[in-house]
Parts: sequence; structure tokens; C-alpha cells
Amino acid sequence: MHIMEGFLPAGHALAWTAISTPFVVAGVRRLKRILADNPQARLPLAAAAGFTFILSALKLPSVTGSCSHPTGTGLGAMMFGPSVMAVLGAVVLLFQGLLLAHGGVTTLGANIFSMAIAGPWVAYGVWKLSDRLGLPAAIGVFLSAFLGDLATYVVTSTQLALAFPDAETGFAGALAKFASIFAVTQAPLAVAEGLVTVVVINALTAR
Amino acid sequence: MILEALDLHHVYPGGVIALEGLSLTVERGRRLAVLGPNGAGKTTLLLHLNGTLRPSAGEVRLDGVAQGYSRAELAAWRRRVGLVLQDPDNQLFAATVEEDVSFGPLNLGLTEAEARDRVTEALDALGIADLAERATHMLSFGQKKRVAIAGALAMRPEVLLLDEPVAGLDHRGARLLLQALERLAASGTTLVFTTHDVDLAWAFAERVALFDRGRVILHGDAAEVLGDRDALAQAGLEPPLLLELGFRTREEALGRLNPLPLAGEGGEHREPGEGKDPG
Amino acid sequence: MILEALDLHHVYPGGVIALEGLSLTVERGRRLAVLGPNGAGKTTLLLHLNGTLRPSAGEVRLDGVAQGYSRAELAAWRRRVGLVLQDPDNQLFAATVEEDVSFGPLNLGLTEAEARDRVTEALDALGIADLAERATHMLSFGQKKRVAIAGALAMRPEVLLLDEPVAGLDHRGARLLLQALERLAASGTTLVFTTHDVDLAWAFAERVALFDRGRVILHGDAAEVLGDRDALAQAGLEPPLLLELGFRTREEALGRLNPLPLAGEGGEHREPGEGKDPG
Amino acid sequence: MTLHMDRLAQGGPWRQRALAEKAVLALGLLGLALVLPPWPGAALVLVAAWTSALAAARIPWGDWLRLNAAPLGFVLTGAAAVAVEIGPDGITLAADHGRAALAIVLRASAAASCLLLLAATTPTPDLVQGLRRLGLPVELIEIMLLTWRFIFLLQDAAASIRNAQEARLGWHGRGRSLRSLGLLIAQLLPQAMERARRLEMGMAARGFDGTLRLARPHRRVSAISMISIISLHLVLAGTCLWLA
Repeated sequence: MHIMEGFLPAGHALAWTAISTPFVVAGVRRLKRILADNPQARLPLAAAAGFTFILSALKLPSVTGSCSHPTGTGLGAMMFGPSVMAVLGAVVLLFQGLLLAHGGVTTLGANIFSMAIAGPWVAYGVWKLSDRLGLPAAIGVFLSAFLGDLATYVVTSTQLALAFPDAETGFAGALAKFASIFAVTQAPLAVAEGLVTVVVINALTAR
Repeated sequence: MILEALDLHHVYPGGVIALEGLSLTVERGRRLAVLGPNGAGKTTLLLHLNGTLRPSAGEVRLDGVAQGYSRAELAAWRRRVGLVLQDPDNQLFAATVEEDVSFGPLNLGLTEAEARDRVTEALDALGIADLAERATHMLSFGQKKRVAIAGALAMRPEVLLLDEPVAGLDHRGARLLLQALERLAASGTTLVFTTHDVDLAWAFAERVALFDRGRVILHGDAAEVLGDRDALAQAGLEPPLLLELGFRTREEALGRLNPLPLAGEGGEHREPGEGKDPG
Repeated sequence: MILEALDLHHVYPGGVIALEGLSLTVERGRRLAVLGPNGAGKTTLLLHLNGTLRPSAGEVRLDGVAQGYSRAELAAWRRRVGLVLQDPDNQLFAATVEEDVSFGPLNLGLTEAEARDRVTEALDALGIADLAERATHMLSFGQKKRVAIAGALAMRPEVLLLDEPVAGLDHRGARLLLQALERLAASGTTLVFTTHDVDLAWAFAERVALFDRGRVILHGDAAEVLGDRDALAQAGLEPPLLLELGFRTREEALGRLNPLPLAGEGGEHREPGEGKDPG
Repeated sequence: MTLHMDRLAQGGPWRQRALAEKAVLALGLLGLALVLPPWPGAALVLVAAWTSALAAARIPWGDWLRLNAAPLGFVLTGAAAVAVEIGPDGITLAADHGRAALAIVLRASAAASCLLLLAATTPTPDLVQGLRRLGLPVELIEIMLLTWRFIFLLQDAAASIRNAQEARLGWHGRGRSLRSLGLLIAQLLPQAMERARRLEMGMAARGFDGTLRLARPHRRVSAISMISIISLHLVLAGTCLWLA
């Protein structure tokens, strides 16, 4: 769920950019190391980023009838690792803002935090944890993608609530408002994304 | 006539015109070639004929009935009109051949057992029963092409739409594929295929629709259309070489070959096509 | 002779044998067709001829010198031997035509200004100077093909390797491309191209290497190789139809067309190919 | 197949203009939309951006309206949340009668139209090259440029796979749609990696050693344009402060 251009006040936009920057810088460092060892890795990495972009342009059928798109954060974290996803996700988010009018540049930092950092790390953590707990692979994959998607939506709602606290009930009230309004579309999408990711991983491992 | 396109218009977002008042008739049980240069809009036409794309104006009729675009109508339509795209890599998406070919039948609501029968039937029809358990990504290009057709065939369509069916195949691969299509046609399936190859159209089609810039500019018997130099030139194509050399069918040319000695030696056999030459 | 392959062996991971004792000679300034069915290993051979793949046994010689695989040696090799892949989408990676074509020259260490001259020269040679500023993804398939060749040409290679150069092109696109290649050949570039199309080999190659299952089974003048029915049959191919019909060159067949009336009418003109027929 | 935004940028009359001019104009306006008070600041920016897009850059009306409508769904939903309050009496209109929500809608629409002005007049690879000049790591720039190419290759493949699935009734019903989408993605990922492998071969043949060297046409910045652009910013800011 992308926060659109101009939706966040300047101060918040700056703050989220500052928070996301170290993660992306760390990702770029890691990227540089990968490329120094293996210069040809540029192409698979770019293919991964292009793939993630296309995921977000695919329509995902949702229970509510509204069509949205998979975030790909869970799948990306499982396939490429969360630290690289911070960079690839940042690239994809920038391109989405420019090419699809989805997101924006001043809100890029906030969106990177929710979709390229929080989502992938949650998904990755859940995946590793379920593996350690010995859960069946399909359940682990589902939970990972489902919770990864859900995490981006919770973080986005939090970002909005921090920017627009309720006059009376403050941050908590605002969070309740945003979370419930967006839950209508986002919760079913998270379920759908979880299910689709299970199909993807099954099909990929069957090859 | 089984399938009809009536005055179809299609404009891609951004103003690129793909179809511009296209009309076309597909006769039941016939093999129709949609012939035209690259980029003329042939693929776009096929995507209209099974409802994948919706025209901005005009309509598609199946058995004389104008087709609608609701989910149920589309399902009924696609059950009767199958589509095979050009690149088989975009067409096969399951891990094994069997699994891939069963995709359509299972979506028709058939049971697993019924679907398995359909798979066997379709693979047999294409002469690839031995590939059933193979992994799709390990197949050769020619095998993938035939599996892709089997996938459409397993739904037992009345009409099969094929986009450039032999593109990229070598001589042997093309022949195997055309033989399989020949068998399908013989068993009553109506075939519509696109091609930019006049020689292929000449060798395989009964009817030809000549396509240029979003419109059918000539439609008729293969011999008639392919003999029309001016119409072909308008579409940037040349007449089939053998036709130009005086043969009326490919068989005639091939029939002449055996008795005909290679260049440099003498020969006495004459085929009808040449017999008309008084020299 | 400029390029030679000597007893090349190549086994893909997984045990698939692609080359099995292949030897081949490329003569300077000639047009050589590597002819064979799909999956025979033609592409693998091209990838060996510019050092992209390294044989498990055997060697490749350039001007009689066995080539090494160090970074510097590869760079020198590829400067002299250019490669154009079959699918231009596997070759074009930059956003605009100009940028893409400049990639090779800049890798040669040329300055931006020199590289820009090379780009202009290469685009001119292919007759696509007007595409310079176009976005790669907006090009038609035929345009992409020519841009891909320009990208290799801008490095001014002595030998140009082309994988299935006209595959997927329609009549007009193929003609444009072959004309451009003809000009290149005339200006001294040695051309090696793969194809499964005997008619193309017949129309365009001077020399033909017949390829089957990882080996060259016959190598010689085009007319000689393409006239050898048995060798062609072994590779699963058929002789060029026009050759079989008694024409020695495509021009001869085409030359016969104009004076020759269409089937059904009378005619009196006779071309040399037919003159040998005593009937 | 192409993306709508890209087609506008590639074909529009501003394609030949220097990147710096377009970037300073659009991002300058964007900055003003965020820092000036929404009324009248964002409103003035909105007028300036729309005038630039429609009159100067000659983006067709229909395209421009469609682009601007895209972010509205989010903006209106988000603003609706700001306009209401959850209190003891349930959901009520906020104490400011929705003034804050209106301000957000105004600011977001203005800011979005500034970004759209840039995106619809400048092909993305040009912007990426601009980022290189701003000092972003070259590795990142290269990945971005290559990503651009993959987007179009994979988009075509994805569309084609989807058409093939629809022809076999793959997208009829929710369950089948989910499964079809999963299979599509699973087919697309190996294709993407295979593409990468082949592209690498093609690039190696042209001497690729890990660095992307590309000749880019330099378009000269016109001093007059730059001065007028900055003057426009100053006039807007001045008018806003004077009105407010």
C-alpha cells in the first residue's frame, strides 16, 4: 500500500527518508560487494528488480471484489534475501512512482520503510522461524507472505496516524481509523498474497 | 460459417490502431490462414476471436450469435474456441506435460479421471503420448509447441486459433506439426492460423484472409488470394514462388520432383503445370 | 582462412552433448552458412567461435593462432569476431538505440566522440540512422534485429557471427536484413550465420557447413552441399526446392519469372536452367 | 507493449529538453507544494503544474486527467479518515469540519501533478542518468538502467502468459485466478533469470566486463529557460505569501 505523493507533510517525509536511508545504504554496500566479487550479477539482480516491478502491475483477485496487486515483499525476501530487497525494493518503488503514479518521491522514504524494509524483514523472520519450529513448508510460506503483506499495511497505517493524529484521541485514535479503513481492502489482499505465494513456491520447487 | 468478426475496431491505449474495421468469416471445418506482414495486427485479431480482447467497436459472432463479455459468456466462448500463442514458453506453466495439458480440462470442471482421459487423447492426437511425464522446461522447442497445442486441444474446442504455428521450427519440426494439424482438421476441428509466410499459407490453407494494417483486404480460396500479385504487394508480400513458377499446388511441384532429373541431366517427364507451357 | 575450429567438444552441465569433435574452417571474406536442424548445436558452435563458451576439448584458431581464454585474450578475440544472437531482446539492454550501439565501441576504450562516430557508421550501414534516438522497447522486431547487428558492427569486427539472422522476419524484413548483410560482405566482413532453412542457405551463402548432432558432416560450396540429398537427409533436411526443380541459383528462378507467364497462359521464354531440359 | 507514462514521455515535445530544466521546474514546484500553506500555495502550484503540462508540454487532456485520477483513490480514502473522528458517539465529522482533510487533498493533488509533469515529459532512464550526476553509486545506477529493460521484456511475457491462461479458462473464478496468478509468477521468475543469463552472453560478446559504458546525448541547458523557471517559482512563492 503506497502513500501517494504529497500526502505526508514535509517534516514527516524527511524523517522517514532519514530512517530508511541507512537500510538502503547498507543494502547498496552489500550490493557493491556482490558486484565486486561477481560483476555479472548485475543482470540477475536487475532481472529480480524488473520481476518485482511486474508483480506489482499484476492484478490480484481479492475477496472484496476490488482488484489490487501483490506486493511481492514476501516472495522477494524468500528469493533474494531481505537486505538486497531493501535496494531492489527502493528501485522498484521509485519506478512505480514515476511510471505508474503509484507512490511518489517525497513519500519514497516512508514507502521504502514499509514495503522494502519492514515487509521483507517480517516475511523473512516468519519464514525462518516457521522453519525452525518445523511447520510444514506451505504453512511457513503462507504465513511469511501473509504477515509480510500485513506488516506493510500496519506500518503504513502507523505512518499516517503519526502524520495526522486525531484531535481528541491522538495517535491511537488515528491509528484505529486508518487501520480499519484500509483493512477493508488490505486484509483480504494479504490472504490472497499468502495463497498465491504458496502456489508460486510449490510450482518453482516442482520444476 | 462458425465464427465471424464484424467491423472490429481496436485501439491500444496510447492511440496505436491495431484493427480498423476488420471483418472476417471462418467457415466450419476449413483451414483458414490469416496472412500478413509482421505488425499488421494478426495476433490482436486472434485475441479478439476468443474474447481475450474486447473491440472498441464491432462484434464477434459464434454460430451467428453475437458474443458477450460477461464471465459466463466468456467461459462458454473459450470452451468452443481454443487459442495457441506463438511462444510456447508463455503457454506452458505447469511442471510436467501431463499437468500442463490437464489445466484446461480441470478448469472445465471435469474430474481428475476425465481430465486424464482428455490429456491422453490430446497427446495422442499430436503424437506425443511419450512426453506425458516429462518436465515442461526440458522439452525441445518443437515439443513445447506441440504440448501447447495439446493444452488447447484437451478442451475439445470446435475452432482452434494458432498464432504463427510453425515459426522457429525446422523442416522436420514443421512437418510433424503440420501433420498433426492435418489430422485435427480431418477430425473436424476448424483451424485458423496466422502467418507471414506465403509458402506456408499456400501449402496448408484452404482459405486465406489477407491482412494489412488492421483490415482484411482480400479473403477467398487460397489459390485465388495467393495469385493476386497486387493485393499481396499491397500487404508487402510476394506470391508463393512455386505458384509463380506455374505449379497450382505444392503437391504438383513435389510430384514433379521424383521423375525430374537434377539440373544438368536430361528429363522427359512433364507435369500438368508445365504441360501448359507450349515451348 | 581466418577462423578455425579444431575438434571441438562441448558437454553442457547435466551431460547433454552439444559438440562432438566439431571441426570447421571459415574463409576470409566469404559467407558461410552453418546449416542444420534445431537442437543440432549450431548456437553452441557460434558461442565457441567468439570465446563465450570454452570447449572441453579442442581449440579455436584465429589467423592460425590458437586462442586463449584470459580476460585480455578474450577481449582481443571479441574485438575481431562479433556475435549477434537470434533473439534481439537477448542482446539489446540499453534504453535507446544510440546508447546500446555505443556499448561495444566504449568497451574498446574509444572516447565518447569516437564511439558516437562508430554508432553513426554502424546505423548507416544497416540503413537505420533514423532510429538513433528511439527507445529500444518501442522498436519493431525487424528494427531490433538490425539494431542488434549494428551493435556488433560498431566494433568493426573482421568476422560477424549471426544466429538465425532472418528467423521470425517477414518477407520484407528478411529482404532488408539480407541486403544490409550483402553490403557488409561486399565491404569485406566475413559472415558466418546459422540457419535451419535450406532455401536461405541456398540464396545467401557461398559456402555451407552441414551440421548434425554436434559435428560438421559436410562442408563445401553451397551448390555442392545443398545438392547432396543423402547428406541433407542425414541431417533431417530436404534439398532446396528450387534447386530440385532444376534452377542453379535463386536468381535464375526469379529471372525466369518475369518473362514466364502465369500458369494457364502460353509462354515461350526459356531460361538456361530449363534449356537443359530436352523435352 | 509499453507503459502509458513512458509513451507520453517518449513521444512528447519536451523529450528533447534538457533534463535539468524539467527537473528544476517540476521538483521546484513540488517543493513549493509541500512547504507553502495549502491555501493558496498548493492551489497556485496546481494551476502552474497543470498549465505547464497542458499548454507548454502539450500533454493531451485525456491522458493528463487519467494520470491525475490514478492517485485519487488513496488520497480520498486517506483524507476521509482525517475528516472523521472516532469518539464516544461513534464516528463523527472532525471538529474542524474537514478543513484539514481538504488541505491534504489540495496539497497531495498539487504535489502529485508536479511529479506527473516530470514523469510524463521525461523518460525514466534520463532521470536515472540525472541521479548518476547527483552522485548516486554507479552500481545502483547500472542496476536501475538494466531493470528498466527487464520491465518491458517481462511485461510482455506476463501479458502473454495471462492470455494463454485465460484461453484455457484459468481466470474464471477466484480460486482458479489465485492459482493461475501463482503459476504465472512461477513461470515468470525463471524466465527472468534465463533472460538475464542470455543478455549477459550478448553483452559479453561486446566486451562487457562488468561496467556499463554508454554514450548519452547531452542536451544543453538554456539559461533563459532556467531563469524563467526559477522566476516562476519565486513569483509563486511571493504571491502565496502576499495573499496569505
